[in-house]
Amino acid sequence: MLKITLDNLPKLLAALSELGELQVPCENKSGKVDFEKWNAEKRPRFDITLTSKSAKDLFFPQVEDLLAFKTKGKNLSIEQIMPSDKKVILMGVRACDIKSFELLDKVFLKDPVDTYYKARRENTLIIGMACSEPEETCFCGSFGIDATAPGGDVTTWITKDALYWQANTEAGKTLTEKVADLMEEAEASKVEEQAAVTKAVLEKMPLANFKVAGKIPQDELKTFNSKIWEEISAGCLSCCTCTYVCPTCHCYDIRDYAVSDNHTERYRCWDSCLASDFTKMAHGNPRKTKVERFRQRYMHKLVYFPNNNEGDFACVGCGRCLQKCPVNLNIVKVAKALEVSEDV
Amino acid sequence: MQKIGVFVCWCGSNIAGTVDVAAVVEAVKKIPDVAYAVDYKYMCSEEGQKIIKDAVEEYGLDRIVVCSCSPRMHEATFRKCAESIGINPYMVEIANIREQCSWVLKDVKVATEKAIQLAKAAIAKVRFNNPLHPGQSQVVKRALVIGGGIAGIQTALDIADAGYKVDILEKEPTIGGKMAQIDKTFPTLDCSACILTPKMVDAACHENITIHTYSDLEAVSGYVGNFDVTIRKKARSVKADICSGCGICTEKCPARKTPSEFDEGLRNRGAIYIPFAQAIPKVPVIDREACLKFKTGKCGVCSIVCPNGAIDYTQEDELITEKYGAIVLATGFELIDLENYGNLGYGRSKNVITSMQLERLTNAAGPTEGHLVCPASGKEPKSVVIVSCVGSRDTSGRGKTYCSKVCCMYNAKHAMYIREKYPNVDVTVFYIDVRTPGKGFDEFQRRAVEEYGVHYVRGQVGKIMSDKEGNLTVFASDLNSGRHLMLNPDLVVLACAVKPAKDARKLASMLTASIDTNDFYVEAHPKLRPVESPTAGIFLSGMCQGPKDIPETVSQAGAAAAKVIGLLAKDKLMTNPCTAKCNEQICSGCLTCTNVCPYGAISGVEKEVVTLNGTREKRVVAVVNEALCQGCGACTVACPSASMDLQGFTNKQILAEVDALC
Amino acid sequence: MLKDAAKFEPKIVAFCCNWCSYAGADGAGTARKNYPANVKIIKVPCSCRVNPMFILRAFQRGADGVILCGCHPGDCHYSTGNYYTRRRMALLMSMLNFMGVAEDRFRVEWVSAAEGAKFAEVMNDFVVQITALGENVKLRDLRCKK
Amino acid sequence: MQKIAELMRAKAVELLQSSKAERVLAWRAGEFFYDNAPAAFNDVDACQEIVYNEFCPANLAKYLIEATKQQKKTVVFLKPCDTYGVNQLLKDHRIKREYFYAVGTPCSGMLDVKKIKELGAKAITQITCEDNKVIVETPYGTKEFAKEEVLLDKCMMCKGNEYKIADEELGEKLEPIQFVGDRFAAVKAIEAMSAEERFAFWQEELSKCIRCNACRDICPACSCEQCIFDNQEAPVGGKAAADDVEEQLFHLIRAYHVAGRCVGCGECARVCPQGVKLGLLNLKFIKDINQFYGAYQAGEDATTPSPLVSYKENDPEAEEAVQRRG
Repeated sequence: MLKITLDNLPKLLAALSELGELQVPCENKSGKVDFEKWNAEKRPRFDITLTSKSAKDLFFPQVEDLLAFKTKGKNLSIEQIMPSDKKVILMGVRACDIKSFELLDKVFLKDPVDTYYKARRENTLIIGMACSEPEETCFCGSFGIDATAPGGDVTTWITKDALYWQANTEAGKTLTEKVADLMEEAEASKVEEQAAVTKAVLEKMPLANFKVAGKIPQDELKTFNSKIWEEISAGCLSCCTCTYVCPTCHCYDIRDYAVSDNHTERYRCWDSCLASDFTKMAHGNPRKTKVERFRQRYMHKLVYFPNNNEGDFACVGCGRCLQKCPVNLNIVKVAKALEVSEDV
Repeated sequence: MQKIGVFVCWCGSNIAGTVDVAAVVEAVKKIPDVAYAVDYKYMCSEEGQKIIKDAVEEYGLDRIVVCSCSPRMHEATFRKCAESIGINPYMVEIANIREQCSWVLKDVKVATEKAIQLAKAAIAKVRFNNPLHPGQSQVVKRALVIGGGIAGIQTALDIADAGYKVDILEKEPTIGGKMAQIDKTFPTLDCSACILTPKMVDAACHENITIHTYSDLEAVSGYVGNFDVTIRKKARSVKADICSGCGICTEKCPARKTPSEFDEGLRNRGAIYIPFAQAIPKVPVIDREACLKFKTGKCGVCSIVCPNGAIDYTQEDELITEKYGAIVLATGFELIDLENYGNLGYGRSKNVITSMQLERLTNAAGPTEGHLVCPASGKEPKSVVIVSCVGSRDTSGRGKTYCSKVCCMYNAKHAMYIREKYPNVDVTVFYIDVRTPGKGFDEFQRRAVEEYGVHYVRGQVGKIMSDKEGNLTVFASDLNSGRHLMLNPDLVVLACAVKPAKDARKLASMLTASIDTNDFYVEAHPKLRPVESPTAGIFLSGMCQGPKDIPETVSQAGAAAAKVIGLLAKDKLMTNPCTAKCNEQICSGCLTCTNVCPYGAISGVEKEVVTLNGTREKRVVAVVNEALCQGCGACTVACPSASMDLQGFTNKQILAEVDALC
Repeated sequence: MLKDAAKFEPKIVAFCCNWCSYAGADGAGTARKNYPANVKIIKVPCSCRVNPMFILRAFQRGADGVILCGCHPGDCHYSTGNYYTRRRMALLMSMLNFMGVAEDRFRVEWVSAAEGAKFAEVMNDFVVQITALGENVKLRDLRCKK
Repeated sequence: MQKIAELMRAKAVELLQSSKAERVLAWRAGEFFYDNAPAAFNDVDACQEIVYNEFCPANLAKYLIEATKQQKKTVVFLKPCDTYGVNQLLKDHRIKREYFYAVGTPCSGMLDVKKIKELGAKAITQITCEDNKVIVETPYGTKEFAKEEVLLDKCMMCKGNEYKIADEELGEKLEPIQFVGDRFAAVKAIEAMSAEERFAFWQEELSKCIRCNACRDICPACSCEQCIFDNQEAPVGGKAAADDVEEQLFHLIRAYHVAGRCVGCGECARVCPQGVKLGLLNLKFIKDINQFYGAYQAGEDATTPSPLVSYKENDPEAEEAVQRRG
């Protein structure tokens, strides 16, 4: 394990940014912290547990051009628009978000492979960061995630005075070699100490005992027909906030944009199963009502996804939806309702 | 796949002189969906139209773009042409490459480029055109004439003679208007009343004419062929059906402090009065603001003296509603206020009068029984000064910039009949120009100078002063000699400018008729449609459209009548199909649109609609009455959900044009 | 790919109401009152048909200036249309200003059917103004420049 | 506030039992003290779950659209500021008066958990409010804030304690938040910037937008059957901000669409997950409308037409109006 004092951290960041595009949580002008390309003027905010948006944006951006078709006379040409092949170093990712990459991989890297996602994913090196000050909305533990051991190509811990660094993968080791000069050897004891404190805090959190696995009936039809949906969805506004801040939601729509008479671009953009025009086809929308759409989102996260992915729920307990829902509806409420509901 | 034909017109050299029409044709041929493009010398000609028709047959065109002059010119022509070959007329778009291109640009390259762009925009729009079908509406065979002066009377008589019902609406207690006040008319000097009153009687007796005097227009809705009008018949306080018109009440009325409107304030009238002897109807009216009974509760003399018991103090305004197919505006004129012309002494000296007051002073039925006297002294004047263009042709901002047109002639008339009756009275006319175009007009004015010895001085009157004794001093300049003049006439007559009636603006907004900056009603076309308002079904007669003399007024009145007759002769009218249309599937029924519709054409109707989810639901949605909608599009922008769209100018069509031009 | 300022030819869209301003434009043509080819007219029945979104779309698609012409207030063929237009556009213009975009690139003018000369004058003036402002980049969808 | 919650439960039960209504719209407790959610209560038993405290900012008015569609007479608890939204929905004919029974619910200002967190309270386990003190418990210790520090922004622009529509009022009115200062101060600050600064400000703000549409979906003036942004036929962009311009246009059009109908409740800004200062756009329109066309408060009543569907003959011209702004 290596360490670097926080005073010298900018030097490490500078060195890393030489090796690739360094993305770290930064505060923008209006006070939101999100992953941004680092430069010497930007102050990283590793003290913030959760970025406003999840880290999935790096691999699955809100909007992404796919291809362009151009006509010249009667000839049509199609060009694929691939993401740039620049190396990205994504630093300061929490355990929950790192777990989300694993879940997204199951979607995008399965056959048929999403080449755009794959390109971005392969070009990115992940430096995880352990949590030390969890929020009351955190419930990654419910999914067996250890907030103090996030993984990634490299894992880091931040204490009062230093950043601790541990390479996990080959790529992580290669990276470490290039910046090791800036750091010194360190004992793991400080890190272990911190982890114990963090775990103790997590235990005091309201959601410490909230569990999903084994609690929610995985019988698709039964859960689907549960009586809870009508009532619990009543408050939902059908906005897409939860979807867009969720690190595991991955639906998108594909649209065309006419740049000019003979030039059209095809792009994809985030979409949400809560939107009334989601998967709308010529005959209309397959899920006509808010209840059906609301049910779809949670059935997918809590039932369909685990049933198709070795029991992995499509939730990592980051708590963003708990923080952001305009009307305080969230996956915890739904899961709890399903659990207590007698008819499932 | 659409098949668009593009037809580029040369308009002789009008377009082809500046636009390379062949290049336009070549450029549009490359655009997808353009199946055929050609240019021709005169597309609007029979031969040109044949080219279009042949191309439609040969290439199976379903949409037509004509690059030519303004659609205001020939859109109708090309629509008809399309219709004749079985294409819906609304599948035609015009690219205006003459007025907007060849006529405003000089460089051929630049003009050609712009022409191509305009053609592209028209092609982009026509792709989204849909066949539209005009609806039909019934025509109510009744006309309303607003204003009962000579213009209104003549219009009504002509319409009535053609066999159609016509109502005259007059705000004063009698019809007759300004012409009834005039003594004699130029250039023949025949008695105004002698030629007017028979017409008034004709109108009153005509079986097809109904006269509503002392009445106002309360509300108008509807559209050409189908106007719904509410008329407020103000309370006369006299039962018209019982009153014999004997006039005893008007003589006995003790409240005599109100200046007579008809006599231009030169004498007072009673609170109950008949404006003049030949008034129609000859039924008095109580001016409630002047009447002691109404003001104090005490009096009631008229009621006592009335032999028929016709006085009714409790009478109330009556609202009557009627349907009309056409409305004629004949609201006439009034004289401008002279408050901005304090330098001319009007209002300060009684001996400074307006021309209309002079008409009353010389009229045998007037306050002086036709004796010309100075109002202040009651004595015959020894010299009179007439000042032209008071408030006319005035660019200083005090008056009107236009020429009132009738003053030069009536000044000559006034001067002439003063000199005729009182040869010893000296008459001087100050003028800027003497304008006498008209049959026999110039001869008339020359007679004033040559036979009657009227002094015409080209020059302006700067100031008119009045001393304690009421003696007037006129300060003027003689432009021909360059001298300053100082005259001491006994009487000064101001030929003041005319202006449209006070309520012209209010009426215009009620009727959605256009008015110009001077409040004169605007005609649909200054040359080709001079008696029609741009608003269908509204026609113009007389001074309300612009200054004119009696012969012109009468001929315009006849012309307006002819147009009305033409309209009423139709059983049905085709309505404009470019109306608003509501997509009921997404209409939320907020009815914001109803607030901005000037025609009340939109209403909320509860009906079963198919929702976006394909389910059925009963809810209120906006429904457009196509017969009422005039297609302005105000609702389309007010609509928050874009469920309201305007046919012929849909969001898609306009945006296609935007995209094509950007 | 900013063009040379001297050669910059702005794209200008003019929305003209059918009854007054379009006729005014015809009047300019009839009287041979020249105005630059940059101005392209879109005919609408009334200025009140112009949705603020049309104006934004024009800017988005690359217009450097947008001008909306209607009958003088009080003279609207539909009697009240341009009164609504005036409010709508005042708020739009103010908001464009507030967002730091395009206020000067958008103008509302009342041109009557009789004012052919004024139409040409207004357009000449507007072209000068927009040319001086240069290319619209703030509200232009950058993809349109590809 | 606890007392009010009791009154609410009792009132809900009373109204359901007297068959004056079929269901009740109120708030239900969440996982934490601060995450109460709007909820429908269909029977007397369920009504016992009704909660009310300083964390019930959501306006229940918009749920009345559904009640109207279902023709179910619904009891709705409305804070004074919520009543403006109800009037606006009535004006827009989206709800019908016969389908709801409005109970005025006193409010002394709602608190912002985001502000509490921004002030350094992490891992909140309990929040208690005493008079003007807000006490926050965390594993790291107890924190105390003054109420003014942690009030929701929208409550800083409190419109007072009058109910603009109510069938009855619950208990005594509470003292409204006395807001001193100018509600347009932030708008004016932007107006005072140079055009370039304004542009930069909005670029920065709007680039944060993720187009979740929460601002639209919470808005009592946004109640269309189908929003233009969801309408492929409408002249606006699609669901995603495909680039900066579309973000600008989305926010401009959203604010424009509610101009004259926006009651100024501030919910759009409150619910933005990205903290975009989009409420300033709405406030700008309100300020302009007041200045150009005379003071107007949407939702004050259910009948006065909006300034954008009315006019005066002597309204200022667009250019004139913009210049007059300063």
